Amino acid sequence: METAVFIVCAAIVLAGALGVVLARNPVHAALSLVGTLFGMAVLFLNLDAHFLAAVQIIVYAGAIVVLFLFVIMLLGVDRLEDLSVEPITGQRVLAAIVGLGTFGLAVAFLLSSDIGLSGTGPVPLTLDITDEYSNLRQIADVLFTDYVYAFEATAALLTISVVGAVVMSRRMARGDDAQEASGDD
Amino acid sequence: MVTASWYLILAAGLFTIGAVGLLVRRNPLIMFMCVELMLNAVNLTFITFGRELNDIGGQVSVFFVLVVAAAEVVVGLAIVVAINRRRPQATADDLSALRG
Amino acid sequence: MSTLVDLVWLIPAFPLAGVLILMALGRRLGEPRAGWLATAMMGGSFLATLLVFIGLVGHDGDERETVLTLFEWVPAGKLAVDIGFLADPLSITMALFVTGVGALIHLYSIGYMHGDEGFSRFFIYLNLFAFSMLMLVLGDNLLLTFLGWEGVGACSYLLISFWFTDEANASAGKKAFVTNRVGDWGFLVAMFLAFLTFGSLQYGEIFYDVESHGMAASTASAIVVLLLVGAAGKSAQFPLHIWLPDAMAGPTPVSALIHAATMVTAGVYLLTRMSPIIAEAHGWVPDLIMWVGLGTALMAATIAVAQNDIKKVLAYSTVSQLGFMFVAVGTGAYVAAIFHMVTHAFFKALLFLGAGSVIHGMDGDQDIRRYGGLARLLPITSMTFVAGWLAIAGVPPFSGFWSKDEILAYAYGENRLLWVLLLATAILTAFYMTRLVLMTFFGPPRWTDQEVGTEADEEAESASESVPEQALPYRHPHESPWTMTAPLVVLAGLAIVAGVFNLPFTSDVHFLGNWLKPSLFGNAGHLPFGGGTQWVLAIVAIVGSLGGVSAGAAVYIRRRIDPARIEHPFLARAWRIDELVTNFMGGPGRRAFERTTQFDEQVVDGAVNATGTLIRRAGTKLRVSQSGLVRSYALGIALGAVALLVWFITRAGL
Amino acid sequence: MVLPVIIFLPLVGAAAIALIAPSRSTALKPVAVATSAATGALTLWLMAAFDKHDGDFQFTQLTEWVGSAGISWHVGVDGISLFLVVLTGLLFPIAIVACDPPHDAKAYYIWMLVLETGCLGVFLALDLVLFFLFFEVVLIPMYFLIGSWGHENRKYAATKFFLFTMLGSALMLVGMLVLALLTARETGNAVTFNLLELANSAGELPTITARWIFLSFALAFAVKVPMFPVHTWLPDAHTEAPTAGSVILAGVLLKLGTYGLVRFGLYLFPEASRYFAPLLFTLGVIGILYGAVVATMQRDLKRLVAYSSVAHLGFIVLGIFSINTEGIEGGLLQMVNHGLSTGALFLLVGFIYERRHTRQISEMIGLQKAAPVLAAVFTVVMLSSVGLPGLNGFVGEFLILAGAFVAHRWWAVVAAAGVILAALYLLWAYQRVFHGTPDDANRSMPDLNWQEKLVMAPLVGLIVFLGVYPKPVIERMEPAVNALIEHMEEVEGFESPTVDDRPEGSFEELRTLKADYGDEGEGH
Amino acid sequence: MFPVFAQADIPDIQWLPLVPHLVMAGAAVVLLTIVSLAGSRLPGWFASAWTVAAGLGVLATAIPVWIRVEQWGPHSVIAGSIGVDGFSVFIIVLLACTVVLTSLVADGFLQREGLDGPAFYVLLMLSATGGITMASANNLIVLFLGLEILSLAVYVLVAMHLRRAESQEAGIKYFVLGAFASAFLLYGIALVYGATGSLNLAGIEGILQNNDLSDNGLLLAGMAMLLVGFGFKVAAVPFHAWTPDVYQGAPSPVVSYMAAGVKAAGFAALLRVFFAGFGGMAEDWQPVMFGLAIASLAVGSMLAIVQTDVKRILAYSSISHAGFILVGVQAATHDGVASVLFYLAAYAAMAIGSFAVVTVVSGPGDEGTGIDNLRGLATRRPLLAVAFTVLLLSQAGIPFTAGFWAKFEVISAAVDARSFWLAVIAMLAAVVAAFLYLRIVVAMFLDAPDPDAPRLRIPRGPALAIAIVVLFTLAFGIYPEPLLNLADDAWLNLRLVAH
Repeated sequence: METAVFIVCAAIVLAGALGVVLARNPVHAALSLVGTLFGMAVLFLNLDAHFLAAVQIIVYAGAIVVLFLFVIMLLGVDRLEDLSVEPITGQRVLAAIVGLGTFGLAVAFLLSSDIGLSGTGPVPLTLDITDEYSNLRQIADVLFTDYVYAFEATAALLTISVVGAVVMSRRMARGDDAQEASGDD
Repeated sequence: MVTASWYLILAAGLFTIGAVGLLVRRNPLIMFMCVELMLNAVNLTFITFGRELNDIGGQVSVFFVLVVAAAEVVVGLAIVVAINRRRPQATADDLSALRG
Repeated sequence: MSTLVDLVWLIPAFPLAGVLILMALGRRLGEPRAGWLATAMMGGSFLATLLVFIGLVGHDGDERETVLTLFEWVPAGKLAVDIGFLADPLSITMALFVTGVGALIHLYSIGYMHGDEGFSRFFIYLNLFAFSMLMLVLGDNLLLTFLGWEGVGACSYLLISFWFTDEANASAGKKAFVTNRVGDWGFLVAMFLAFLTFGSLQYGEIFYDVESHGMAASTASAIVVLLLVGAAGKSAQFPLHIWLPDAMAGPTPVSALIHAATMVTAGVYLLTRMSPIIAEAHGWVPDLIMWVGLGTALMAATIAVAQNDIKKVLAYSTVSQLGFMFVAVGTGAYVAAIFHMVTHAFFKALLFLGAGSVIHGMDGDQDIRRYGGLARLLPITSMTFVAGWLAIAGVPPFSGFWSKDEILAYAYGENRLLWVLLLATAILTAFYMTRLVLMTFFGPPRWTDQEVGTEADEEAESASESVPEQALPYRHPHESPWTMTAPLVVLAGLAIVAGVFNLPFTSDVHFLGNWLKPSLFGNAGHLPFGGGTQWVLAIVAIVGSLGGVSAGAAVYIRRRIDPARIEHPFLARAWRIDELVTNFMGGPGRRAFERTTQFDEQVVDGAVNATGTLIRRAGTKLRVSQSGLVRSYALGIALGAVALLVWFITRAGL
Repeated sequence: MVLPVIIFLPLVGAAAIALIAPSRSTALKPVAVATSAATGALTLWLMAAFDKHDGDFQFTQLTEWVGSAGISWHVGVDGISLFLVVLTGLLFPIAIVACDPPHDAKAYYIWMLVLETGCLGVFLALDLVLFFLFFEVVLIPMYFLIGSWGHENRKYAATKFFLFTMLGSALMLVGMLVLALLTARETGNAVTFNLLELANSAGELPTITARWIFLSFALAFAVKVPMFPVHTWLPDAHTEAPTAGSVILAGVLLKLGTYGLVRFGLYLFPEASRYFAPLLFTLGVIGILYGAVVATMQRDLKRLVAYSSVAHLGFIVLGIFSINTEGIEGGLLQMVNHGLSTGALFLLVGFIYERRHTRQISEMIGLQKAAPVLAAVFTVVMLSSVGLPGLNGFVGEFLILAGAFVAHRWWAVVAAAGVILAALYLLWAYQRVFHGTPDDANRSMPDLNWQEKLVMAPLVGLIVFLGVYPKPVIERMEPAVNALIEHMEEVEGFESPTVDDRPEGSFEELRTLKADYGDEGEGH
Repeated sequence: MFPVFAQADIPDIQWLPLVPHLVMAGAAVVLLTIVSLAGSRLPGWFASAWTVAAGLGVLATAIPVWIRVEQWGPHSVIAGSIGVDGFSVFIIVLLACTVVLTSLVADGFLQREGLDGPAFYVLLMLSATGGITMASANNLIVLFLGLEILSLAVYVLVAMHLRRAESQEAGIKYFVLGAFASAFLLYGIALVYGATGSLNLAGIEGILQNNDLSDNGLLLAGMAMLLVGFGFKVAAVPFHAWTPDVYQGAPSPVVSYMAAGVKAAGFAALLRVFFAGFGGMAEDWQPVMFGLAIASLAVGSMLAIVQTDVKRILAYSSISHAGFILVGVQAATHDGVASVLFYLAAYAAMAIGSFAVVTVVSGPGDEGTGIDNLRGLATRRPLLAVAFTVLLLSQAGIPFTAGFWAKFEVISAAVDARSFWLAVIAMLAAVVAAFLYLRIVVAMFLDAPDPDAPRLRIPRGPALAIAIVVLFTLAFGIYPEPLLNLADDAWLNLRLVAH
């Protein structure tokens, strides 16, 4: 059962990813990204990360991708990107090398070594996943105790993004139009 | 039975696709999406390890990654919007005034 | 110890004082007082020398070396050199004629340099020269001698290029200095070797060391040969003789004092001084000295035959006579060498001063082809000149005969061939001196003058073939002032009688020989034959010189042979040696220098600048990578990541 | 203590000048002259107070400075550095008096005085890092002096000078660190850059390491000296520098290199300096001949003098690496001599330049007619530079060659030929510039004025004095030099090449001796 | 059972060590609030002054923390996620100073460029907070968050000069590459987590001490990925390419913060992870640092000498400086880290000062950053020229400047670690780099000013900042002892971070 789910979802995930990379129209890319995210969410369920599966859907599909689409619409970036030509010489060849390199090496590393050094001695794990409590509660516990600093730090992160968005979207008071005009051509 | 390796390899593949995508696409938005792909791959890795280690830390990390991803996207899109106000339809390659 | 000898420091002190005073207020003194001051200083120096001489004579025969140390000069490590004077027969003999002749020439110069704007400067140089020469002679160690050695060189440089506005004089001076430096190189290395061998440069210590411990013949030979290089440079021996003829560019008193009487004899002095080392050297070393001397003597004599510049003739004869002295040194006849040095100093100085007087009278013209018949007009000059001529020609009883005869005798004792050649040289000497005298003072004048215009003209026709220019130059010869003639007379007197210093008849009248004995440490050679042979040799020599004289008369008065056949251009051009050297220096030598300079600019410095440009180039190349395209930057990062992964996978041992 | 005062007095003067208001610009030069002169006076006092029998460091001052890195403020003077200090104290006032800057006088004097502080610091420092700091910081004032007040091509020359010398010292810094850290590791003591302590533990390091370190030092100093083939910054720097700059550059800065070779090369690396002596010897000899040959062909008078420096410094290197008393003392003496005579030469060339506005030999002729006094002074200086006995140049040269001959015979024989070439290029130059009949351009050239005579007087005086009576200098050097050699011998256990002792003798003893023999050879 | 569990993991929070963090972050938020409430009624200098105050506040609060560290020794708070030790305090102080000086530099600039408003200062302080977090993070996720906070704010700061196309171009480039690089970093964290099962640096170190993971692929791959991320932040070749473009495009004050603060934070994180975490595996990563160092030195110096824009020149020189710092890192010793800290402090001073000068000289529109704009500065503004010269010489490592001691310490660390050739190469690179500083000096002193150059206004803020850094440079150039000891102590504690 798990195997089947994995295979299907893996297929979806990869298909979506390839869609993002290959779609000439940004809108399509965004939609195939959604596909990937869904597949990912299911895989999370597969791995008993129920809470995160939900968050994945809400935050990613619900917020991020929508944001993408908004921006696409806002800017009217519907011009199709011509993927048949690559202006930078050698970019794709090297990119391919990078791809093969990264993937190949990563796989090599992954398969070469066992996770969490089982057998190489005790690992001081303080946060065992127990079956007594829900996944949500366990995360909550950790989040508000050991990771409370990180949790608070996210506040700074979000503040920055808000301020940043404001700063960047502010229209310059004077002489801006001229700037734009010059910028356009 | 699916071993952890499968998930990890899948994640690696996803990460690679994201990286390559960022290298080959010119549209900034799609480049961001590729970054999102890479982050997702990392998330998958985290959760897989978390399960293998029977450690909740992996999942918690993913939670934070999600937040970071969201914040990043906001800032990134804000910059793109600002640029497009000046130069609509600008691709990544168009922005090469600074060089040398 | 007699206090008189301790006055030796006075001898150089006088001229030095002269230099300082003249430098301070020479301009203010002006002419002629500056000249008189300088002359007075030389006179004082001469008197001091006499006092020391008397003091020495007072000493017992074997205790005639006294060293007076003033102060430490270079006390460094094992090397300890003092400013100290060695008063011994040899040095005092030298000092005597240096100061004596020097004083006379100073006196002469007052008249000769009359009206020259550099009058006081001239006497500064002259006094400075005298000082250096005396340091050379009186120094009690090689280094001090070298100080004088270089000092006289510098002074001769300054004096040759005294009339510096003329490029020729300037380069003549430079040539003299540089050529001398070549010799000095030998002297330097010889000193290093001596220092290495004896740990000292003081004559006393060196000789004591040699005497007590002896020394390796090879080392001795090396030292002597190197000293010979130095001596050849200073005494104008082949092949370093080329500077002396050019040195005649200087004022004539300079030629007389420096390039005839004193400085050029320094080489002979040095070798004589180092006789103990020569004694230790291999047998071939003295022979080398001997043959160098002979070769030089013969060559210079042949050249002198064909010269037309009165001073050039005398210059080459000087070279030739120095060759005689070297032969003497080579044959171990140190006494003869010094003897000839003294006599030569007298008559050669006389000849030069006479020539100067002639030139003075002929308004600076030096070409004997435009002389002639001057005897009547320059009586004193001509009379004294004749005395000098007979002396150098070796006609008894003039001084030259005695000294030259002694050298010939030793040559005979050494090697027959040597003797023959040397005799030939003597004959040649008589010949070309005769030529000089006849063409200058006798025969028809080859110049015109108001008073003697007509006769001069027609006689001119007869003589015109020996004159390149058809138009006869206008001259009105006149005798020189007394300041110039007086020294001539004195010198003439000396040139005539100087022979008595060292008569060969018995060892008692062999004054100079006995006098010098202590300074030679028994290294003086001895004639391997008795008085009889000596008489024969003497007669042969006399006949030879008279033959030479008469031959000269035959050619230049009766015109039995066309002089042009004798005065061969090859000889006139001094065997082309000078040209060879000049061509080499101007040709390959200069090119090599230029090559080196180019090498410095293009290769050495080029490499430096090349490195700079190379780095710049690399930078410009690298700039391309900075394309401004964000995706290629990302690619760089990704490739970097791959590279890192590869590294770490090697670490993982996969 | 007096040494810090000597070192920092010029700096104080510089500060004072910096504070002078632009309105009172006339006060600039007096202040500069006063400070440098006061410093000079102090150095003279130092020489007077110096104990000439003591081969050890005197007036030493040692206080911790950067303790954590083992760096201390450690200054002191011995016979080796004494006269370089005096030379510095002497040349700076002369250079400052001699020439006025055409513009920006304030900055000019500030830089000159900073430069003096730097030079004095180098000679007096007894801590490697302290030495390095001064050694390096000297570059900056010199850079600005050349760059701001130099001639046409000054930017190039200044930059070349800066980078070239910095390259050398960059590696030396690594060398110093390696030396200090590895020595500390070998001995187990704390890290220290104190020269004396390092010297005491010299020989602790592995031979190969020591040799590498020595090379890094030697390179830095070789560039500064400069030795063939790293000399090419010198002609440019000299030619472009203002007169005072050239004087200081030739008189003092070049000595930093040779001084370093003695103080750090020989003292810290006895074995290595002996091992590499042939190399440096050869380079020295090449420098002597090469510099002379290239000098002969120069068309620019200043360039000619610059190349003559290459030749002279070659002699000094030769002396230093003969590693015996005569050679080293000759080298040290020659440092002073070269400072005097070449400094004087540059001054004279500068005077000529001020009058004729050219350095091209071809454009000058017959100057002796126009300016006899200038010509006379030039002659004396030139002869001293040629190495005429009786003038200072000779004594040093002779000692060097004698020492070198004792150590490595054939090199010395070749090097001695350098004296011929020296005569050649200088006399030829003199002939072309001063002899001959002057043309219109040169006929009207004014002679030295009283100020210039005043400046030249002490130089000429010293040139003569040191030629006739160098003993005061030599006897103060000797103990230090002997100490150095003993140090090398005991560390390295080698015999300094020197002449073996011979019996003292004199004519009297000779006479008695011959009396014993009974005068044979006097037969017949 | 449940209550037991509940109270089991409530960590006891010792607040004192966190005060600096809170002050910095809080100041930012409060400033934001005040300005949004009070609006335009506030004087122009308010935000700047506020930031300065905040920075000084952080400095003040850092002192008790330091004392506490001296007393208790290094320890960690909040369940070991925050390390409290000399190292972190050192970096915190450094960042605080950077913030103060940057806001001084920015004063006047913002008005000149019409960028007034609190945004700049808010982002500056938040970014600094991120840096502080990175420096003291003892947990990889916390460290990652800190890095993101730092970066996000800087992305905005770089792009915020909306009138300059270059500014936004720089922003987008920095953002894309930054996100890319941090994705790698994150992947690295994940892999390390997988290998060791722990995100806590102290824990990781413990595990590495107890177990032999020397050939664990996950761990090694993780280290590789982490290095990519950090290499990007500190601008080490080959992850440097963004630096020149971003430095040139970004507003000059921002650049001074980036060069000083961001680089420092990046190196802080690098040291944290690789010493506190992977100290045991030094022989694995040392060679990598070696390579990165050489590449950065070579590329940085060689590209710098062919530039004509001062900001670009300084950007490339910052790359070669990164190479120098990596030389110290490579030593992987006590002295190494100390030298790095010293270098960071010295470099911060030079960089802020240099870019402050550029800020002043560049003129309206932040356009005049060409080297020609400096021609004859010595005659136009002597003091400014002299100050800039001091800073440049310090960058070149000339004696009696802090820069010399920085190089001295780094090289001596390398020598002590017996990597002689690296030391030699580094010094050679320094000589090459010296050429470009000379070029600027030549322009300022030896070139004539163009007559129609406008008269330079030097606002109070930048003037003050420049004065401070120049004094710092000279003071510690002449007597570096205190700073050296500080750096020394800072390292001593790092290694002993309690679990």
